[in-house]
Amino acid sequence: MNPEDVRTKLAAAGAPGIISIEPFEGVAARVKFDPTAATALFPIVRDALGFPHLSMVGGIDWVERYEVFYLVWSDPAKTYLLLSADLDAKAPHIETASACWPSANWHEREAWELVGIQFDHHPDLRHLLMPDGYQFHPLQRAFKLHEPEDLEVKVRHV
Amino acid sequence: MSEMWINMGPQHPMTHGLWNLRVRIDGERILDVDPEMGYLHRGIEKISEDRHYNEVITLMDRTCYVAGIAWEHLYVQAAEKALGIAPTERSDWIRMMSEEFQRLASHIMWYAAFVQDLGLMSPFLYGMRDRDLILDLFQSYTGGRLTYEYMRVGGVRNDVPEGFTHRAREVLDWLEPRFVEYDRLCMGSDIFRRRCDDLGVLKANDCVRLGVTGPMLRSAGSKRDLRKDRPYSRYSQVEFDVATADSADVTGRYLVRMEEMRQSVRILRQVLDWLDSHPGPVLADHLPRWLGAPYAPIGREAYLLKRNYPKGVGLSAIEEPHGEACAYVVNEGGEHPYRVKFRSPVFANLSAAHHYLVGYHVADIPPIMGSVDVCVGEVDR
Amino acid sequence: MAAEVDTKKRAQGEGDQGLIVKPMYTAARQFMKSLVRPSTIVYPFERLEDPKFRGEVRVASGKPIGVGEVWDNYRGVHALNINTCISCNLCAFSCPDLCIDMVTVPGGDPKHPKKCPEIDYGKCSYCGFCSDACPEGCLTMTTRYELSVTKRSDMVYSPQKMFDQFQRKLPMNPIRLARPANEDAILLDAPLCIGCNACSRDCPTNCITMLDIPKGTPKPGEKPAKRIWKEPVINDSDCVRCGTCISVCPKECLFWGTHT
Amino acid sequence: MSTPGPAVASVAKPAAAVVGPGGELPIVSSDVSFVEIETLRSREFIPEAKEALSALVKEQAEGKLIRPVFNWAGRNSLFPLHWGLACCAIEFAAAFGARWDAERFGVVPRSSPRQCDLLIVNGTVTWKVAHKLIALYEQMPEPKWVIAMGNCATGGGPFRTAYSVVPGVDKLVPVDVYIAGCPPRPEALLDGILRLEALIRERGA
Repeated sequence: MNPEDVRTKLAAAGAPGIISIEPFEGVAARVKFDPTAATALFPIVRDALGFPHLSMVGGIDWVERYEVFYLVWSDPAKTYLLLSADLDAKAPHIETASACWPSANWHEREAWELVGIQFDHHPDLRHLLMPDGYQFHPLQRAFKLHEPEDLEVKVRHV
Repeated sequence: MSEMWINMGPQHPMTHGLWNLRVRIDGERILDVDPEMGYLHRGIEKISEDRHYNEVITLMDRTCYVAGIAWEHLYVQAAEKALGIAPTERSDWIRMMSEEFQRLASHIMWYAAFVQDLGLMSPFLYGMRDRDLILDLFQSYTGGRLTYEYMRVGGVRNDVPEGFTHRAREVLDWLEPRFVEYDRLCMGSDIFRRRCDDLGVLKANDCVRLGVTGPMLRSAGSKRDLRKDRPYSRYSQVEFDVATADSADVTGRYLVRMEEMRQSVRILRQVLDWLDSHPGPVLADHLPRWLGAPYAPIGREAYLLKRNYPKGVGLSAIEEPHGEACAYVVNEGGEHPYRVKFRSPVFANLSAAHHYLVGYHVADIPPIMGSVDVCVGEVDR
Repeated sequence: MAAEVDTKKRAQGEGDQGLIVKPMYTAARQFMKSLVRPSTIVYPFERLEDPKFRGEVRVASGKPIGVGEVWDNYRGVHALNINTCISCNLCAFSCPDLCIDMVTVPGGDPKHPKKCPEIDYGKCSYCGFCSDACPEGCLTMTTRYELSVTKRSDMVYSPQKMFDQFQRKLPMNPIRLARPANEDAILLDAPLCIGCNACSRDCPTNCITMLDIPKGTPKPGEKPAKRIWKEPVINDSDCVRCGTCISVCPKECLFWGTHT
Repeated sequence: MSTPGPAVASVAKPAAAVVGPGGELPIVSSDVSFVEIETLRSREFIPEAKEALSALVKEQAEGKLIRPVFNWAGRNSLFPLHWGLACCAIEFAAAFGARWDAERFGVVPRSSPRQCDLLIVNGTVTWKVAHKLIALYEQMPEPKWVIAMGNCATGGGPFRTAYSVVPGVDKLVPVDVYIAGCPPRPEALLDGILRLEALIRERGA
């Protein structure tokens, strides 16, 4: 499967919000899409293109914008497809993919927790890796690692 | 009888690591489960952003501590694509050999821990005994037992020593009859079969829907194995079969892993033959100095001023002992990766816990979770 | 529900004989095998790295598998030869865990004190990058693995302590990485140089010499100088690529690059 | 027990004179200081535990004849908590495997903290698990000891700059013996246990 195939199939299925389809090493293509079209696009990718397995969801903080990417796998075509969308830097949010791929549940929880991307209508958007009530999003660029030599440790008894 | 939530973990002999399985039970029956992760979240993805490309490798060993070198392999492949570097041919074969040895070691470790969960003590001792022989092999060429720090962007650190292939074949000769013994201890025992049959069933279409991969998926009849479907490294040049089962239960996962060990031995024999007859360099020439250790990254700021760096994004996926692992490395022209993102197979396998635990009994949790082969280090990262 | 187990299937087993006799027989046979435990190392008295163990460690069948040889390559506690250390800082800079501090040791002249690595084993991850980066081969990893202390501060190994390790002549990690063939060199951005001599003064290998530029030759685009200009010339074969000169250069006129 | 010939000969040597391949590697060093350990253990992080400890010490001081027996029994049957944290837990398991067989030293892992007197912190401790670690430590009956196994437990190891990692478990519980290594080999763990036994012999249970 090459980018042209992906383009033809997406066009045939009437996929909305496609911005660009470009080649990418190791996957069939990288499809950039408009985040507002996510709800309509995900089922098309899953059913019409035949990518039922979602491998990972990740977020990148590009300071001026956020990027969220989805890696999906097709068994018959034996290839990956990379979907990516640019999100607003102020309030990054996108529709959840867990309605379409249930495996996105934890991946999106992690991306929300660590990168700070809000997934609308997510069934269970709470902390996964950090304790409840953790205020920061560590994988944002503005978050700096501390020097533990200066760390003041306070032990609290439970 | 009223329902109640109980915590299995973070200190529980079932967990094999640091996580908490919250279970809602009615009597003995499981109504709902909620895995609580993050007790071992060490921020590896964040620390990687502060390290040179080669220095990230020290973190990879600790990401999944039972399959360290497989994760090194995953990372260096992605980093090489992001940086536009190709490994030498011999180093690629050595990497593949390392990954297969790691698969053997990981599966034997799984066998030892899983069967101990079922109450059998002796398989633990046999498993650890045989695993130590593989770790000795690792130690002879990487210098470490669990944390290898062996691969580099562009190759591997050093070639295998003299006489290594001979010793490796000795170990393989020793291991192969052991698999029969393992089987005799487990599959020959009615107690084992009664404990494991029809337990933790997760059918193939559910696996795909929930992102479950690896031996769990193959035990449901699917033949997806990235080594076959999307050959990386030199897997297209060796012969092996994909192990599958069709029962989709704990016994099926046991059988798949046992067969995978046999296939690993088969791959390893071919790789060792290749290594014997094809000497060559193991580290690529023309490596840029700014890759970092061990190439002395001093004078960092001054160095950055005068250079144009290539940019790129690398994506790699391997069939790790636990399943499909992916890495996504973004190179924005700095000395450090801009963003490193990993896909952990156990992360996805655990997220489906609700679907293969609910409906069974509390006493079934250890065998089922044992058959998932949880490695918390890679789940939490 | 899947939990409703198929009891019929179980009943089709081998009956009582299969349930009790066969497992008992298997267990008894394995028990007889385990009466001898040749794979156990009686640790404080027997050590795997002991040369007499080479080829002697057996697995259960008694077949020897030469695990003794694996020790050549093991990465344990460091050893430092203080005498050959040139204070180039490469080990500290290549440490991913930032566990190496350069501390002053006696032996240097007061202007340029000799600095050797001090390693905190509470942070070190034994990756071996420091010994790979060491250009003189004076910082190596021995095969010693035991290090247990009762005070946290005892985990910090001073250069002298690591020199003691060296003098014990523990087996060293023999693998020395070859330096890459087309290694980057240190180049000079000549118009920026002010001839301050800092690079030549601090070079640990003394491979930088300050050469006079012939008097009266103006540098490109500048007025003829009143005094004698000096410029560093780097002897490429002696240079260990530590970059000290780059970090001390006040005008940032030295940089990494390839000779064209 | 069948061991190769030379090893049997070396069993006859006293333990303090074990000779490694490169010279003397004493198991027990002389730098174990009674006073320092007492100060370490009496840090005021758990007032109740401190009270209990002092009461126990007082009680034992009265029964001077029994104390050596306690010490002997205590140091030869250390029961560590069966708790796998991270990478070191794999080596911890390997130490109980066939090759090293740590149960030779009377070290038997137990799953309940109520049955244990030794907490081996074998891995990275994060802030999320820190209070659970303290809870487990408090559940263990006195006298009890803590071994920080590996660099993560000792000082945070490679992860100590991370936002979620405790830079050293001695910030949470008093540590008696630190073992270096990443992870330490099983032999190094056994060496640490031997050192702890020496500590108990010197200091008393």
